[in-house]
Amino acid sequence: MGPDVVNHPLSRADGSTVLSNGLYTVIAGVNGPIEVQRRDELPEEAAIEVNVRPASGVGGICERWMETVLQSALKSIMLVHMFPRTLIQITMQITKEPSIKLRRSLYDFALMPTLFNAAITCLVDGGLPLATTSTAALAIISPDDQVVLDPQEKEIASCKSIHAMAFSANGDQILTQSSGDLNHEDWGKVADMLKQACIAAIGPAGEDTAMSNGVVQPEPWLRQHLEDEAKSAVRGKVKIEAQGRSREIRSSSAANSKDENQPDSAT
Amino acid sequence: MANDAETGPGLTFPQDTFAKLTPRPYLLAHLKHKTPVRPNGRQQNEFRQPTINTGSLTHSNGSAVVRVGDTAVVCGVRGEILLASDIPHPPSDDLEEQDLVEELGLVVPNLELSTGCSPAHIPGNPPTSLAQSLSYRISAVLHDSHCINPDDLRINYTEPKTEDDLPDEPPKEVTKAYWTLYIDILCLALDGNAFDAALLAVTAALRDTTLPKAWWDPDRESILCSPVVSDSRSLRLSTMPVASSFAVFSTASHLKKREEAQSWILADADGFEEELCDETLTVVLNSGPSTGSGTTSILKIEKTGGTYIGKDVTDLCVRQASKRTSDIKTALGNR
Amino acid sequence: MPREADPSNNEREFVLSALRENVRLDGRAFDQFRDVDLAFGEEYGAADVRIGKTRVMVKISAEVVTPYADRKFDGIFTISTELSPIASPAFEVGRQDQTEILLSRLLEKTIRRSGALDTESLCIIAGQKCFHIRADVHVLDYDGNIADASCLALVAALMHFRRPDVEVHGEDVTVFGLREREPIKLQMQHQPFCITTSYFDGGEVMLHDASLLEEQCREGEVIISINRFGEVCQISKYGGPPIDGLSILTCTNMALEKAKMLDKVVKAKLEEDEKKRDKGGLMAELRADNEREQG
Amino acid sequence: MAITILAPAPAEAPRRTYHETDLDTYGEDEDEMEIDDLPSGHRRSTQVITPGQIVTDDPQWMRGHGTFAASDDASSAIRSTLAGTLQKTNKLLSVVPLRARYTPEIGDLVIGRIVEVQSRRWKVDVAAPLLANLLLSSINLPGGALRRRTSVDELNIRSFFGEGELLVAEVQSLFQDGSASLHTRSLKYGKLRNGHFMAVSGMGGGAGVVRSKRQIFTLQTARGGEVDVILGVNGYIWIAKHVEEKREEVGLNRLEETASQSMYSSQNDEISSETRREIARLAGCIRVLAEGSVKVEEDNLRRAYEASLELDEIEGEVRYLGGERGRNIVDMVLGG
Amino acid sequence: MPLDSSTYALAHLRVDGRRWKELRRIHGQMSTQAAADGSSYFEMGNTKIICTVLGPRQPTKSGGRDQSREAIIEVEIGVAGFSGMDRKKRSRNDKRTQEMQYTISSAFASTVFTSQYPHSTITIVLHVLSQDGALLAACINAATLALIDAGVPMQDYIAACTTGSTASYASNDEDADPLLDLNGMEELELPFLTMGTSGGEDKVNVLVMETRIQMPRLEAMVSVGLDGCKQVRNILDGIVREHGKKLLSSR
Repeated sequence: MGPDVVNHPLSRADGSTVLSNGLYTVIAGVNGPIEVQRRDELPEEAAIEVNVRPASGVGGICERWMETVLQSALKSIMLVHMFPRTLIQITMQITKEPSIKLRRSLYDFALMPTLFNAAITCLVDGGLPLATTSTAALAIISPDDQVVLDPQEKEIASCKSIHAMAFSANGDQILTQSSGDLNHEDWGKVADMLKQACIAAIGPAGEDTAMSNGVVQPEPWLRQHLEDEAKSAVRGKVKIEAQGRSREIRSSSAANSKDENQPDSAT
Repeated sequence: MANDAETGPGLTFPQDTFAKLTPRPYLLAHLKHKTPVRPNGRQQNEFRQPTINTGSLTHSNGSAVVRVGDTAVVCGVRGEILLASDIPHPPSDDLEEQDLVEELGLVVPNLELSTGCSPAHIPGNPPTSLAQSLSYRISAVLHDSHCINPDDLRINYTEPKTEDDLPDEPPKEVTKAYWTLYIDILCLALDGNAFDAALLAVTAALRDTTLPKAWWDPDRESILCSPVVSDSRSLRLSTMPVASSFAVFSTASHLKKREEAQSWILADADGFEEELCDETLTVVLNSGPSTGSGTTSILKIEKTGGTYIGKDVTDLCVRQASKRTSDIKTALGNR
Repeated sequence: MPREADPSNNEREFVLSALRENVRLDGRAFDQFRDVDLAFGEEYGAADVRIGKTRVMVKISAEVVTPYADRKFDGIFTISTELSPIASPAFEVGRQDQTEILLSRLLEKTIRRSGALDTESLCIIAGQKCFHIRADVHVLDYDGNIADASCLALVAALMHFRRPDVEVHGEDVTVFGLREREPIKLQMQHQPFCITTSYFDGGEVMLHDASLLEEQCREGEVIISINRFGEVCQISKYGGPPIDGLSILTCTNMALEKAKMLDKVVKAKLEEDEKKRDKGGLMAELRADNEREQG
Repeated sequence: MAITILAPAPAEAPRRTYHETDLDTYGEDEDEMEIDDLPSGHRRSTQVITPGQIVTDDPQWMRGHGTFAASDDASSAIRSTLAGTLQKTNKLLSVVPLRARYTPEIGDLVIGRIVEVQSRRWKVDVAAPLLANLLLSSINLPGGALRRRTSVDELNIRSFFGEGELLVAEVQSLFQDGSASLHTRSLKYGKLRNGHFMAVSGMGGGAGVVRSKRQIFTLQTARGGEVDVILGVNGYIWIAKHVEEKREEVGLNRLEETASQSMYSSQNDEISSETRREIARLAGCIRVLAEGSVKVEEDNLRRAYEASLELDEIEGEVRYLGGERGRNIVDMVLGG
Repeated sequence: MPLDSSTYALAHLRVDGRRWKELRRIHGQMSTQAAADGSSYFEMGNTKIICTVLGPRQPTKSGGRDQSREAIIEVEIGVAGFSGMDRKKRSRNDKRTQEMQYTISSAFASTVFTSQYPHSTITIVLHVLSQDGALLAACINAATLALIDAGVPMQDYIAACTTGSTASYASNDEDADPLLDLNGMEELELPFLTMGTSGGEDKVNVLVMETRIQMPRLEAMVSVGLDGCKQVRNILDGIVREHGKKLLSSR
């Protein structure tokens, strides 16, 4: 069961998505490549700025931490060298939180995959080149040592340990955030399951699918979403805004080229 | 270094000129050598040995100075009293005992980098993202490891028996106040891997912390503290979290084929290496408070930034981290 | 950070000359709003307003805190507006710019100073405990007229919000969770709405709900906050070229019409939302919870 | 500036509020001024005109500086934008402000301070709305007045003028945005040494430095020998010890060194304490004139200087020229 | 301190003994600071303001992108700690102060001929020494005088004053009187607005109201305000003329 993704809900951001799963809803917007301030400028690549904004209150140290983690994770899969001395600015606004109060670190860990997926989808919507498609997923180990993928809020609240990981289409581990009371073997188990779930979300990955005997395969939600977007782009349904700013035009053509790259990165 | 002998005079630069001019190839040359050794002279998996000094600050309840290579961190713990009646939102009854510390905010770590510890952090500036993230990570480790026993922070009062009470009922004990521990961490010098050093300083300082004896005075309706040193009791840490960080130096690039990329894991990267490494892994292991006691479990595995560290590499690092943990515990225990 | 690109002289001239011939580029009448859409979130106190492409979300949250020492009988009500680059790349993170300050002052005057929310009702124990109601205004998309949109969203969210119920026994306060007891609506004394009138040619042309382009071309604006009873809560005409005193009174009359219109929109949407909640409301959810726990 | 403490004075009586019927006709009576009677040229009327006031609605006049035509008036009405006096130049009406910031005009002698050194030019503060430019090509280069500038000169640009240094120059031309381009291609101009800098803010109608026949003059002081005074049109003033031009013969090959030494030296000569005291006295006189809203020009300054000496003799020597003594000097200047 | 409105109904006299359309004593001086390009001191009753104008001048920091075709008007307001009833330090970044700064800056941007000074900045610095109502109005008037003193060309004076109404927002009584130029105590009690006009005509540059009031009251308040602004304008004009005459006479 994948999250709901709504494409391009905002008109001003170059790319935007609303991503909601059972726990959170996040609106993500990306602007870029845009002009960068002198002090943030990098001579050979684009600077990436990630802003995480909580639903209520102003951001504090946990938002800064999430921003730094996401920033370096995203940097490793974005083709930043294509836009030297520019800025790619990703802003994510949390609009809905779990209805029960979670402990701070559980809240943050549970949020991480949502933010990562929202960032990836909005980067695609914004037509920014990525080296690979990747997705993130959340899992917990329940008090009775069961691994639960995509847990409910109550399951999170009572979990023994919590794991947020992101994998690329070819199975590279991009992001790991695990916390709780756990041992080596359990962690390995969780990592395997999350890897499978992430790869499955990206879509038919070749040989690996055959190996997952008996395990219920999650639907390839990201692939479906990307295909839908690509189709609508090809049909010329990407709205060219009345203001006639050239950005939209560029982003739609970039979405087309994304579509062509898709098979490569998936194999 | 061996490289120097091979280049003829006239074309040579001193080593640190190479390191400044072309840092990446400089590090790569070291690691690709027949007997790879890092520019700082350490082996790939070698951590820097920490020097720990505790109790050096007299005005704090507990303190520690930790030096790991050229990274130096000082940490002071100060206890302040929080009256239960001042808590606007009292904890609900179904709250788990161990989460009380977090719910009431009884442990408040704050890490300061703007001390002139490195050129990247200008004194007097507001905390950078890095400083804020480190503060957050320290506080997350302290809360998630439940290393501080909330009972240590309670100031209880046994209500005198009244006539309404049943004679055989035990006297009612109420918590009148809590100790709040303000943990200030100053980074004096930064040469990579601030997190490991900071966490070590925090745990060392907490182990050193003693809180004065405090009691509720019903007549004055306030908390009194005993000035007598022998009355004070020290904080018993129930667990001991130790962090071990690794950095990955990689030649991988989106412009190159995947197969051609080479990567090295560098334990406890220094400032020079950190600049060149995008991918980092931190393993926090949680174990009993003293050497050899309790079982070791994994508290946190945090990795971001690249694609090299997968499951196998993580396994390897966890093994190195557990060795590191016992080293640290010995170092702490020996004093 | 890039600034908002100014329209070119020709673009500006085109807009202005069209207005002089009674034409707005999006085909609206001068006093016509773009489509106003209001949606409430699943939880209480989340309102999402869209006026054309402009989109503002407001989230209300409540917390028990100690009241200010000089206002013992009042609860605390704060409005936070932080503009982020998601709305427009011109908004920088962590820097207060002019738009933000003016917006926050405007909401402050319209809602807080006019006493729209009864803060005394937020007091639990005088001098010791009170509710802190916090409104976070998130501007998501910026295509002009964020003042009207933010105010509308804020009023709607406040009316939608329910705070947890409390019970006081002497000094002890029990705060009930949303599932334990039916939460309580905030006490609103009136519902003011911000209506911005943009003027051109020294007040010859007056527009409601200007788009971003029209805002960039306008000479100035008069922002009036008014409730449906015709009580003016605030007028702001910050500088700009002068207009007739009489025109300001005309603006006020026109604003009243619009405020009544927005008031209706909010009421209708609230009713709709309430119906929806009643059906699959909290009680049903609780029942389901019980069943699950028993089974 | 020294502080003068004034005795407290009772509050003024409330101003008579104008009767309502006056409201629409404010200043109408003054409007009746006879423009035709006003002599053309630099003589100005003594009536004060205030911003927004209609100067005339007679269509025969042309709008000059300090006036505008409001869009909602009759087409011929001319309104003032400044508080000042009317000046008529043939058919052109302009309003000269009572006081305003200096606006550069070609040919003005100004004193400036180097704010910024760029690769081929200096940015000079001349108290105008915008910084003035001084191009490397518009200064006298050492080694002959008519030498081509070379890249060596560009590299040594700070050896001519560095940041914060003062110079006297002439406005050579104006840019489109109103900023001035200066030159120092005359022996009169160049770097300033051996003296004291003062700024008299504002110029125009009333106080401050006015354009006059002589901006640079030498004053024979009572005790301190000759003192040079340079009154920059921009309100900046330089008072310095007079240095005799050294007209000694130098060999051709040494010309370069001599020129550069005297022209761009940053070293003060020896100045006796008497001279210093006289410079201070002159500075005090200028300050007094400025505070008393008397225009600062050669005649007034000479008179003020003499007045201060006279007062010293009558009332005893006072170093600080301000307060009562200052007012007396002003009275003597205006009276004499 | 609650305002005893019953006495007003009897004698039609306000707390300080004024009638409904009387201004307080207004006093102004020009060229008070020698160092500034223009300066003024302005009193409206017990509200006292010092204003200095610097410029037009090129911004000293070269970092700013000042390539605009018009002069920028910057306004800084410093409220002295001792100016109010209780010593409360208002910071420079206080949002109310910033809003006032913006209001003054944009009001003068439309009347000053900014296009005559490209790339430059005019800085208006206001120091509030004492506050007793009509703060914004007094600031605007002080700035007008200082700008005239600085010789900055402008279309007209901006003259400002406040008007209030004896009706509190709740009661809708028809015989509520409009009041001109409220003092600090009246401002706390009664609804009021600040208005700034230019030109002899009814041209409103600034209109700021922060208190709740019934719509029908507004009309009377606006018309009294327009009238009050005209009076203030005449007073300002008188100050300028007097100052001018003094200057010309000493020449």
